[in-house]
Amino acid sequence: MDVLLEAIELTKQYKGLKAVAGYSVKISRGEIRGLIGPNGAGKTTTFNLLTSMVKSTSGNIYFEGKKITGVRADQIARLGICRTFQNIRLFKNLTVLENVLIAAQIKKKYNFMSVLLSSPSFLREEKHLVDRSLELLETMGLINAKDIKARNLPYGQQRKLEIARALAVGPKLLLLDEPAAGMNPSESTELMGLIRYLRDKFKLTIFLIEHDMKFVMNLCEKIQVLNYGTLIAEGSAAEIQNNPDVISAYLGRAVESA
Amino acid sequence: MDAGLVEATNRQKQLPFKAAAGLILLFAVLMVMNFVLNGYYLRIVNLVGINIILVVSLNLTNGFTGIFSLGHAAFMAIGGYTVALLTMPVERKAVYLPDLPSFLAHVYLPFLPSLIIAGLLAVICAYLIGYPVLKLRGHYLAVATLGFMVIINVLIMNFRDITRGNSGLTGLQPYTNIWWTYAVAVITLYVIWRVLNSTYGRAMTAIREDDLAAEAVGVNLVSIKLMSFAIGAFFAAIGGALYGHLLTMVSPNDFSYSMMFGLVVMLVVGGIGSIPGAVFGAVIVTLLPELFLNKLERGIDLLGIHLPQMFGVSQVLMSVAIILIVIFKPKGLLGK
Amino acid sequence: MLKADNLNVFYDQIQAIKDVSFEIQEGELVALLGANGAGKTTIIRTISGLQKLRSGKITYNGQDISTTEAHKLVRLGISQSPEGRQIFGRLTVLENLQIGAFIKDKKADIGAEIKYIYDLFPALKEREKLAAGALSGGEQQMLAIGRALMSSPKLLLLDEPSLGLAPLLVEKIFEVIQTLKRNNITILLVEQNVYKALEIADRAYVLESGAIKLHGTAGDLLNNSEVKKAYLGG
Amino acid sequence: MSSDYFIQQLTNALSLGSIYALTAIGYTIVYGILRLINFAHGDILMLGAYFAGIIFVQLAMPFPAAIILSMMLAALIGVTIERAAYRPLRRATEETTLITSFAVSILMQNLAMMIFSPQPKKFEIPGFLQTVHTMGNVSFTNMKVLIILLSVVLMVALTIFIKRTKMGIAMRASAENIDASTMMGIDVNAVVRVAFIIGSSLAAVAGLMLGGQYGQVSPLMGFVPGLKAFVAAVIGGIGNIPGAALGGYLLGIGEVLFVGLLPSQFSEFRDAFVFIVLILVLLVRPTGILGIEEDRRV
Amino acid sequence: SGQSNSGETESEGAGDSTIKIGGIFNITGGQASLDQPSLNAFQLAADEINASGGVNGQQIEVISVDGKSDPATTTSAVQELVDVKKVKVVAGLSDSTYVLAAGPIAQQAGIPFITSGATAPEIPDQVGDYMFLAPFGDNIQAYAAADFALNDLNADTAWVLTDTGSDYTLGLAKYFKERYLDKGGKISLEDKYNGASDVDFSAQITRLKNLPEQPKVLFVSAQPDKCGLVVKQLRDMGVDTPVIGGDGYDTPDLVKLGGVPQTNNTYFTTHVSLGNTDGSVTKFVDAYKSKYNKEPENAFAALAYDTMYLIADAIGRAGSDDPTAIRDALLQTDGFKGVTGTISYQDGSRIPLKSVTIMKVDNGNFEFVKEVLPN
Ligand SMILES: Nc1ncnc2c1ncn2[C@@H]1O[C@H](COP(=O)(O)OP(=O)(O)OP(=O)(O)O)[C@@H](O)[C@H]1O
Ligand SMILES: Nc1ncnc2c1ncn2[C@@H]1O[C@H](COP(=O)(O)OP(=O)(O)OP(=O)(O)O)[C@@H](O)[C@H]1O
Ligand SMILES: CC(C)C[C@H](N)C(=O)O
Ligand SMILES: [Mg+2]
Ligand SMILES: [Mg+2]
Repeated sequence: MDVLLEAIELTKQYKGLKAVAGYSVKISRGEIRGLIGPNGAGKTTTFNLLTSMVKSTSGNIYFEGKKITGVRADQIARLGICRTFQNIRLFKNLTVLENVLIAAQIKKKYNFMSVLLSSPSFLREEKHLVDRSLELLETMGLINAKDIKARNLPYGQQRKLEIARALAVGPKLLLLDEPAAGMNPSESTELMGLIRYLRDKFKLTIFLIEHDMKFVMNLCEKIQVLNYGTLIAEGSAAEIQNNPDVISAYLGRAVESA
Repeated sequence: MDAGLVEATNRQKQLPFKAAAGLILLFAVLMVMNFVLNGYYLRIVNLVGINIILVVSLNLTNGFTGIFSLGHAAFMAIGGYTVALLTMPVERKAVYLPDLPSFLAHVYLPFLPSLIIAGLLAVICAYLIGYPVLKLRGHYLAVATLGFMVIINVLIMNFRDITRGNSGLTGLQPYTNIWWTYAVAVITLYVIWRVLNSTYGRAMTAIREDDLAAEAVGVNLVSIKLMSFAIGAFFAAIGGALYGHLLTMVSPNDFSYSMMFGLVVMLVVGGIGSIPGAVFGAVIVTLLPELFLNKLERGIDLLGIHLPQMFGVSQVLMSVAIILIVIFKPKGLLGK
Repeated sequence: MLKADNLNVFYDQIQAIKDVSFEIQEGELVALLGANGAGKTTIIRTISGLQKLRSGKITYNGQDISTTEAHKLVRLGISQSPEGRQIFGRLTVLENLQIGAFIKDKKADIGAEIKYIYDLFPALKEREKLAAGALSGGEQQMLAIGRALMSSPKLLLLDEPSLGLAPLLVEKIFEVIQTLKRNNITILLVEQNVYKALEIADRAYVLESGAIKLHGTAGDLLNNSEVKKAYLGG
Repeated sequence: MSSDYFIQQLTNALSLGSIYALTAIGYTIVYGILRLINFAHGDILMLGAYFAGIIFVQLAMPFPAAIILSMMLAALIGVTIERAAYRPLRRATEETTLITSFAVSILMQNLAMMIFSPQPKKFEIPGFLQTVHTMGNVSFTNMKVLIILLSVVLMVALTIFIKRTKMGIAMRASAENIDASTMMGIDVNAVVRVAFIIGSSLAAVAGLMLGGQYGQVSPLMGFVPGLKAFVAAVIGGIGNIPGAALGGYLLGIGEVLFVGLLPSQFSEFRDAFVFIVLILVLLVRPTGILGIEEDRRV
Repeated sequence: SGQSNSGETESEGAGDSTIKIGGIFNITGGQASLDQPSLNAFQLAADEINASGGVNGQQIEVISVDGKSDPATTTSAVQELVDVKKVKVVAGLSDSTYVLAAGPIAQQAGIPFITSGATAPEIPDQVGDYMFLAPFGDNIQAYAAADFALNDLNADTAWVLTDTGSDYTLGLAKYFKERYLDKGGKISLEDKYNGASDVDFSAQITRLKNLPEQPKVLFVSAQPDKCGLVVKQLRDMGVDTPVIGGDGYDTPDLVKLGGVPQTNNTYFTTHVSLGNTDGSVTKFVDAYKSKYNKEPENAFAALAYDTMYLIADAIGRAGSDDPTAIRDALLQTDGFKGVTGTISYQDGSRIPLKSVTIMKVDNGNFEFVKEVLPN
């Protein structure tokens, strides 16, 4: 098994409270993994730790076998871990295309001098960036909105744009924090299809947090359940649904898998 | 930065022609001005140009990167003093600044290299101060940079051997003329426009919009913020030097609160985050008091009514005008 | 109880609400459904006075409230749990609840209300002294609902109360809503969880691009093929 | 160094710190709610001092009446400024509100110069306040005692007001989220008005203290103390009322001791010292000593 | 107050009938308390001259501009006077720092610039040969003060407190120390403050009080807006040692702001005693009072008044309003009698050697002590 990401005993302590306590995970390349758990269980915090947006109190993270604990957040992105946010965080006053371009450009090759001189290599590279971004927007079905300011997009499209933006960085691992939140059942079914498609097209590994059980159970090959910062279960959708601890802490009753 | 940046590549092709036409027009206008205007009006034209340099560069940090800096005047001071000291003839230093450290006492450089050295020195300072301070946000950053300005001011006031303290350095060579000023202004506009239409500029606006998200897509916050701050500092220093050599003096008072706020006023009145706005703000806020309000307060006959002398009226009217503009056009006169 | 006639609302030039009319009877639970960006939140904000009307009229218990200031509406008994929760992050959980009762007399005893809310959401009691900003998304949602109840409203506006909640809590929230209804609180409910919303609502309006597309009893809409296709995933 | 010396410096420091603290509270209270740095605050202080002077000397009213009336007049000015210049800008950017308040400040300074003349004027205080007490090598006037006591009284009263009254709670809520406060039935405009009333009347007290301590008032007298008080508010954590008081005292004490304890050639670096302290505090605590960390939750 | 000669009555077409004289003053901003009275007196003198027939049969037109206490505006304003208003002479300003900024503009245009109030003796050399001072130089008054301290007050130990915020205060303290040490005095302690921002001197005063041996005199080199403040704080903290200062003290503000018992035992050097019953002084004071309904605020008013007469005198002697001719005539000035004393620019020096008046504050009144001419 080709392990893409491994976290060992991650802990995040806030003043009186351990938001994440000794969390470990191993995710293999190409997998779609789910992370569920009651509100406040520490799911978002876990994502924050994995992307260095929050410093861990202890524990280690390895990505493609390399230790990345404590690496700066922007470098994590460059290494190939990208994410979306639970509360959408787009560059609101920039256009859809600009949002994607900014993410796409981390691979740019020109330097400051060629910017000033607008050298051929600069122009070539810029064109390449734009082309690549447009292509991505096409894939995500956002091409017609490319010149609209992000703040003016409908909510569903904003979520898609956030995914597009993360993809533009060229990640190997994509972390999605409640991608289906605020979507109605038809919209979330559509999103499920899209995520599968993206996984295949971009050879992604996906790790997602979601409260929509239909969504998680259908999409994820393996699911982890977090409660009070610790894992209480890990396994396939079927295993999770029938785990009594999970039912009492989280599900309330077994979900009828669709 | 606007939606059009996508078309940047296309535009680049027609650009040389448009740019050349613009430059020729500017040259012609300056030529005519130089010919018909007397020293006073030329000074105003110069002031306008210098303020364009300063406001456009301030706009890069405050408008495009969302770094609320009040440190521009400090960089102007660094530039103004550096160039004043480098271009002062050695013989004059001997009598005027007898206690100057010897490495300064014996140098004499022409204007252009001095300007560049001043700019680079400001860049170094920008990195030194920016590295710790740019971690702050919003108003906290604003006061910290304001503090930087005060500290530079206090240093200038107290290193009298070099700066003559509060008295400033006077009788500087009147190097600044409209050619220098507008050449630098054009370069400033060009550089900032190029930067904005590159990955650097986009990263800057991304930071302004949401720094956390920017980080999440691989933008190195520290280095991009520093770059923005440093580019601003570079042009501020050169603007400060041009300013000093226009007034033929530099003194700490020149580079203090009123200068700083004056620049922010131009920025906001014109329209923060827009290059034409910055230019427009610089022009209007420079000209309004100089050509109109100052005359009004000295007493004037208006449509047969004699208005008496009322010094202070220009500041009052200017303040009221600013407040009204901001209330009715909160995004500035040219803001979107 | 609440009657809206031909509401038109604009954000600058953009029209978000187009000629919308609806009404809510006393004691009713009315659901407001619609895709993202349809204008549901805008309607909630307009009713509660946070968004200005371009034209149209809203009456509440016969009183014209079209231009009444938002803070006065709370005193008239209109309260809401807003989209995005908007809790006071620096105040403690308890203080948030206390502020919910701001309109009540200083001396009034709000202990009973607080106890009621802690019974509904025990998680809040556990975190009583914690700054609300440190709560997780779901906990904040509970707090927002609890806070809205503190003013003992007659008309409660709930904007996507189940958003981001764990399944257990979604159940809970819907139970709470039904309890509130039984306690004779009139409710306007905005929900993406269309199925559940229609299960408990008396009537519903479906909003599309700022205009009312459909309305009827909840049962009718549950069986409406258009609704099924667009909102229930087939 | 003798202990007398230290005590003398400390009394100096306490009275300066009290004035900074009172002024800083005004900055903080308004900033907390509106995220507005009200640069005109220093000028309200100046006007307060002028009002007190006029009431006490020209109108020959008793000194306590002068204090109270000048507080009321300053409050009125503060509320008027808020209504006319700041309310239309509730949602404007930081730079915009900053320069608006700066414009208001310039406006007030120039109007004051036109009305009161640019010359500094003597500020009269009752004779008993000028009495000098000497204990050993330590001397101070009754005015200094009044400054310190009155400041403490006012700050305690304010703390009780904020903690205990509904208006106090409403202020804290509005400081956090204006929209949500409205949803709770809080009249935010009224809250803002109260913030300006409190801030401006405290500034008036600070102004008359400055006038009393230094014996003069002038149209530009508010700028420097205003700025220092603002720095104090930031050091304490702007938006936080105890923080403003703490920052005010720290700054006052730091400043006086800096000048007093170090050799005299450092005296001129006083302002640099103030701002270096500020920057250092911010580097360690980016939102000031008692400031709450800005929300960077994702 | 609508002054007949003020402002731009757009009579530029009437050109040759008037002699245009530029007045540059900081009428607003931090310098206003010095310069506003100066402008008043400057205008007063022009009115008087015009009423008595003008100079060379021509009327004087004063064009005054506001430097706004801002160096950039000041230089801009002078440039405007020179280039646009085409004035023949520029005069004004009380602060050496501003004169050093504005002077070079006039110098470059070949227009004489007479500063009414700036006293830094380096000014003419630094600006050039069109630059004149109406008052004496700071060296002269500081020497007088040092001599007075040593000989008349028998004070051989001094504390020197300097405002480092201006050329004037720095220079004054420098010359005082130079002379004082030279003549055998001892400086117990030097201390400083920044006049641009400091209003609280308690730390410095406490340091003074803790000197093992108290100095016999306090030389406080302060600007007019601060001297009363320093004296008051000294007295309030229990220091009763005599204080000496420069011409910056010569303003009613000293007593108004310093307080009555507090300013006792304070001495200062100045240009003239305004309480002098000398004919020219009372004439000036009365004229000022009748025109502006208030006492002249300070000696800088008198200096500006003299400056206008000095200019008129030079134009009269030059017989033309050609700037260079005026400059040459100014250089020839010998024994011009003004309110502030006698002005002569001898030996090509452009700083007059004027006698220094020493005053003492006594229960709020300025009392003449002596007049000296140090060497
Ligand atoms: N900055 C912080 N300071 C203190 N506590 C925090 C902070 N951030 C998060 N927490 C606490 O950590 C716990 C985990 O929060 P987290 O946001 O990770 O939950 P979650 O599992 O994502 O929940 P949800 O599904 O509601 O989004 C919560 O109890 C929260 O209150
Ligand atoms: N502040 C605003 N400025 C401009 N347009 C806005 C603003 N708020 C909302 N809109 C626009 O108004 C329309 C209606 O938005 P609203 O938030 O009411 O939708 P909604 O039905 O609540 O959607 P959601 O399910 O996403 O909450 C949308 O097109 C939205 O983009
Ligand atoms: C106000 C004055 C005392 C100023 C002083 N004469 C100077 O040259 O600056
Ligand atoms: Mg979460
Ligand atoms: Mg909504």
